[in-house]
Amino acid sequence: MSAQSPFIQIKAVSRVFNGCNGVHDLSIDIPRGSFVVLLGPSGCGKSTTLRLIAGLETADQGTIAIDGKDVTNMPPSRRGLSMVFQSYALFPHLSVAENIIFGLKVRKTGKEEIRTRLDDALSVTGLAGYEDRKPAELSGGQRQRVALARAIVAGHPLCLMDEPLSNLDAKLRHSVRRDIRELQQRLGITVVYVTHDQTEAMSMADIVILMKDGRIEQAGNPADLYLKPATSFAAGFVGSPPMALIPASALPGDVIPAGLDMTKLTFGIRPEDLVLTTSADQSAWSIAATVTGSEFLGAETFVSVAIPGTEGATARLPGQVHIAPGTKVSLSWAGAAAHWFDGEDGHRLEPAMPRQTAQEPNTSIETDTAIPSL
Amino acid sequence: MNTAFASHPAKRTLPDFDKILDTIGAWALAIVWISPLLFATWAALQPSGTALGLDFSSPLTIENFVYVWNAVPWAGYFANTVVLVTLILAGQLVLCTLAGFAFARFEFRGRDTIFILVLLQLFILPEVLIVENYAIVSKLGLFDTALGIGLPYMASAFGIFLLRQAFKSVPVELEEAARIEGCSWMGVLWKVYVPAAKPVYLAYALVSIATHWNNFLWPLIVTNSPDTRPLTVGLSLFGAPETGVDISVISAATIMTVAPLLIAFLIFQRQFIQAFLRAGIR
Amino acid sequence: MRNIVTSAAFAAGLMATAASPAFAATELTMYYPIAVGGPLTNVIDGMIEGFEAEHPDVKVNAIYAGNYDDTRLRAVSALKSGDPAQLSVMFSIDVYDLIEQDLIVPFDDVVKTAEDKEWLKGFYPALMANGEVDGKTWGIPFQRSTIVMYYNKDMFREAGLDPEHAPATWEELVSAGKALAKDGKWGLMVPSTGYPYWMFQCFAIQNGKELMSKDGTETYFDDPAVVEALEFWRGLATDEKIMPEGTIEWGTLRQAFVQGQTAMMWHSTGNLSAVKREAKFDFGVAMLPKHKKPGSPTGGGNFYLFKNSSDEQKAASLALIKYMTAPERAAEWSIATGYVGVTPEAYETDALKSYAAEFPQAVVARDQLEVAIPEFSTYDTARVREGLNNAIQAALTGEKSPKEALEGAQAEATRLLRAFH
Amino acid sequence: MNDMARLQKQRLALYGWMLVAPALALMSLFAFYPAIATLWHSLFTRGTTRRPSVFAGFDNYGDLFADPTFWTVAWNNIIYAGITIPVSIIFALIMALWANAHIPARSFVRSAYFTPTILPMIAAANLWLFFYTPDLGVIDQITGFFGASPTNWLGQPETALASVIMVTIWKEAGFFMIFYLAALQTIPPDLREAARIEGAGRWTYTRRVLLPLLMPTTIFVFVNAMINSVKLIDHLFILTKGGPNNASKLILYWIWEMAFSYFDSPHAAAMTILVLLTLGLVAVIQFRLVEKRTHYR
Repeated sequence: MSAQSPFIQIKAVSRVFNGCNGVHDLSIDIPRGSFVVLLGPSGCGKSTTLRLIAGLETADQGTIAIDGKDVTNMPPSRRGLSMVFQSYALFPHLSVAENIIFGLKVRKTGKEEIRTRLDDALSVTGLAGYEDRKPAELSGGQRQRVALARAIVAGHPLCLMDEPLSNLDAKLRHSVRRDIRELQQRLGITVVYVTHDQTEAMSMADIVILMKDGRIEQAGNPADLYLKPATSFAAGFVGSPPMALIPASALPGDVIPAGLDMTKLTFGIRPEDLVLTTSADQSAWSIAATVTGSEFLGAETFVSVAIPGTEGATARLPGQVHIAPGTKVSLSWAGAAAHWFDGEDGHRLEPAMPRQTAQEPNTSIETDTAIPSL
Repeated sequence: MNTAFASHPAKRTLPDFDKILDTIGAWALAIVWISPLLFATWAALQPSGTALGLDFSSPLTIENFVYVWNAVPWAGYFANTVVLVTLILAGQLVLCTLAGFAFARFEFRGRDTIFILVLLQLFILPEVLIVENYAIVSKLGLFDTALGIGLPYMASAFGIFLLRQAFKSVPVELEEAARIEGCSWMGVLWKVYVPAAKPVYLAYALVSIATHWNNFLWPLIVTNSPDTRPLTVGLSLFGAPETGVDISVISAATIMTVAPLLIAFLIFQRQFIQAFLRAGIR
Repeated sequence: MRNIVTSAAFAAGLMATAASPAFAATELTMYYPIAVGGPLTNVIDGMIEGFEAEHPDVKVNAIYAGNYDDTRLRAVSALKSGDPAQLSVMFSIDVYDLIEQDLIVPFDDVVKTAEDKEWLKGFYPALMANGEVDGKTWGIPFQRSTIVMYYNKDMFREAGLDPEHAPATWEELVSAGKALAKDGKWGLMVPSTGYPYWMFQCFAIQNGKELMSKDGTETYFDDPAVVEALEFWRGLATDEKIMPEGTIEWGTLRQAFVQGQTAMMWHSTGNLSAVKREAKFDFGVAMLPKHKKPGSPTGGGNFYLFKNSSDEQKAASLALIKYMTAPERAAEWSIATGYVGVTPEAYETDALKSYAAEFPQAVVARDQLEVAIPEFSTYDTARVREGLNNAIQAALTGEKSPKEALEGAQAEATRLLRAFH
Repeated sequence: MNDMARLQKQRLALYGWMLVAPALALMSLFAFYPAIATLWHSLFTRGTTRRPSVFAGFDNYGDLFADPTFWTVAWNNIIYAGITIPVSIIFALIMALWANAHIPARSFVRSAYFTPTILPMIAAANLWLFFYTPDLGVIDQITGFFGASPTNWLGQPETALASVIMVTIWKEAGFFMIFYLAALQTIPPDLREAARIEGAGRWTYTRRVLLPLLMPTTIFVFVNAMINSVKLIDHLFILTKGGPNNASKLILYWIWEMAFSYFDSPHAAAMTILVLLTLGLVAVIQFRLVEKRTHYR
């Protein structure tokens, strides 16, 4: 197998259910050993894509190949993969051990081998000692690990995960995220992972495939998605708080790069790239805004502002910042930080020459003294 | 499988043999199961004395229906049956709700013992206690009344059991929320538990109606007058095995008896089944 | 409804104990079964209306109570819970049990006038036989039948037999049966579920032996003539092949006959009206064939008077029974059902005369009464009967030999009846 | 404080009793009291005009055990239960799986399965009586079409009980199907998919996952079916009257005969008590089992 040939190759696959929630003409290549996250809002087709790979759905059109083998019409059991369900899909009447070795028993694996593999899986997932419990007697995190153990016990090179963390609390989610990533790397398996949580995607993935309405919006490594969102949708979906998207019509004309049609243009700016100043000194490079609230998170403060004619924006400021709601501020940014999107189809526009800003704005708000509390 | 399976479009590459087999099997069994009724319908439309010939060329007739209709005051019997079934159901719903609620949500001494007693009642066959029950109904002065027919069936162990299970599966948080809002116990029952168990009620109602619509012997024994007797008594007039039965007439009478129920079931079939499905009776 | 009934009855009782001379309005509750398929409640209701018109001081609640078994259950339930019921139509053969259970009173206690005594003598003696125990009359015949042979004249013609001459002896029966049994059709069917003992009585009496003593305390199941009778019955299927093997279903036999599956059937006269309505061919009705002698048992329901009713009620009940067995009603009932008119006078009515003229089959049962015997009935009758039924069925289905089966039934009957000698 | 809590508890107990009371009263009136009365009656001889009823202790029970019919009837009922219960449960399960599958005209299929349930038993028996008619009946016409010779279904000891069993199964399976259908809906589709991924075929999934998960339903249905196997005798009155030669006689029919045909209520009462004891015992065991098996939910 050559290094270039993808481990999973989805070619022009479509699957439509009564006109909704399907996928359309989807093509994805997934390299061996990678951790791929299918990301998107609910109904975007990410789960369908996963189920198509699993064989729980059959494609209407197109082909799917795993490890060079056309599996388009193969039942799930012959595709050599395992799966972790959102609900974990543990068999409530079986013990932890029985759940884990369910598939091995179905495939009539030898007793000895089952024992060894079970012990492995138990120790890898830290479940040793829980073998005889029923799922109902486990905590959510433990159940999640049983599902994980069941997925890895067979030693399949591919593991599909459908929002496996969504039923865990925030703290646990964070640690399990790391565990899964570690496990994947240790076992050298390929993971296709579905989530709607962009933090999960960004923190775990080698490749993020962002989907919308059954189509791929953008695929790439997390940094690409963050730094160069291909569409305004990707820009808004990835990153928290999300990138502010402001119709160019609300901007002072000077900031519009040459060659772009300001009547159908969207301007995007990440919260950390926004600069707030309290002075009334509106320049040609800044926008007037009103503070509507602020959230203090310890290391940083999110300040949300209202901009007339837009949905508003959030600025990420370091440290603790007090700004009373209602305070008039002006917003500015470094020219290179600006993202530009087509106002109609949302795709990214790269201005040939970003217009030169007059000067790098002074970081005029740096400490909590800069703006007097009102 | 989920709904995805229901609606797959034309371009499936492989025929689904399982599904074809399922369909054939399901249909074959359905036809076998319904065929006695289909045959009865056919027999009812045949002149007496030829029905068993299965001669499909013979002309159909409604004479049996006319004969049966004129022989018995069906309208009155129908009304009696509706009253009876409604009364029994109403009684069952009230009594079983209260008792089921108590068993599901109250702690009291002797509860488990009583519950076992209730389950035991499932096994006490009213059919053999007819003489005793007759005496009781008679002593209560309820002889020849709809209440007299219905009373022995109202404390239904089956109903209590079903509702207890249903109430037990209602999250306690709902009840607590209602009580914080100031609901009394009855208010909690009425506003939280009863709505939550609605599918169970529907399912139970279907079973109860079907059972009591078709009950014969007990109503016959504890009634005297055409003012109280149900449809099945009318039916029994045509099925007198002492001299033999006319298949066409008995079929017509049978269809006449079950038709209202059958039509209701066919119309509300989806709702009924859905009710059962949502009831999640286990 | 019931409260009115009760209070009225109560009032009547009060007045009776107060020795009121006035003949107060009397309430009667009567149960009756419908034993023949069809809506005959209308006929009964009509009779009751006629009676009430003639006796305005009596109010009758005539209650349809299902089949014979349901009616017995109904009556027993009512009487045991102290509910008032004054009379009922029940199986004629329940008489010993009803006496044993102390539920009924003999008519001799109620019949006071010479005219009434004369009335008692007006019935066909064969029909009275079942109701007479220990020299008293406990039951008055109402819906009574004998067993007759129905035959399909068309099939007789096809087989080259004389359609006007039904087999009159066992030998003729067998030879006719052989001529008729072909093309998947049978020559003869004698039902053997429901009332096997009843049909068996035919064979036994024709072979010269009754099954029980007149006082209902002895049975003769193991008599050689009786065993021979059962062997003959079984032989119709196994040796002569004119009848299907195994038991033959009582309830569906009529349908089999009217659809031409069998050329002859033995069945109750109570079926006559139904056969007449359903048969699409020319059929005849004949007396059963004889062997050593002719004969058939009677069957059906009698009127009984319950205990625990006032003298007025008993008198009113008697009046009602007299009304319902009067020639006109007996004729009407006979025409409606096929049952035998219970008195000779019934056959003198215009209605029955003209009916018999156009439908001569209707008088066959009556003619057969000459040679009829009482239906099988003993003390503990249902149990004894059940033993006999099982023996007959065991023999017919080949589980046991007729001799073995009947000996077993006899032993059981002897054991059960020992207490009543 | 402590008093308040106790008071509260007592009040709840009182409420509980009040809620149960109406149902309990009716049950006592129409089930428990008659059952106890029956027990009492079973200890006396049959009273007739010649011999008044006297206390007999357990003689009536002894008579029953000595009666060969008792053993025939008990054995018949065991066969009847032993066949109707598992077969109707299996049919019900198959029906439920099909009625739950996505097949064309599913509504029709569901209705067809369920319809026999709403027919009066008496009417159903009358119809079946004609199906069983030798030669002429629908069953013989169909088997005759395939060259089989006519069978006297109800008229021979070998087939009579089986024929009765058929009717019961036909009547019951659709009813039990409903419960399975409801239970199937509560099983998350995930489980089936997980099993598929693990390579479990239809049969393995059914056997290793579905059946264990449906166990509580099966127990519930089983109890019902068991009660019915004693209770459902209406059709006997029409179909065979227990014949030929007791070949299809069931316990309750026999009790009925004793009580209302033989006028022998003491023996009927004794038999009733035996049935109640047996059923009650099984009920208690079953109930324990149900509680245990449903723990994981």
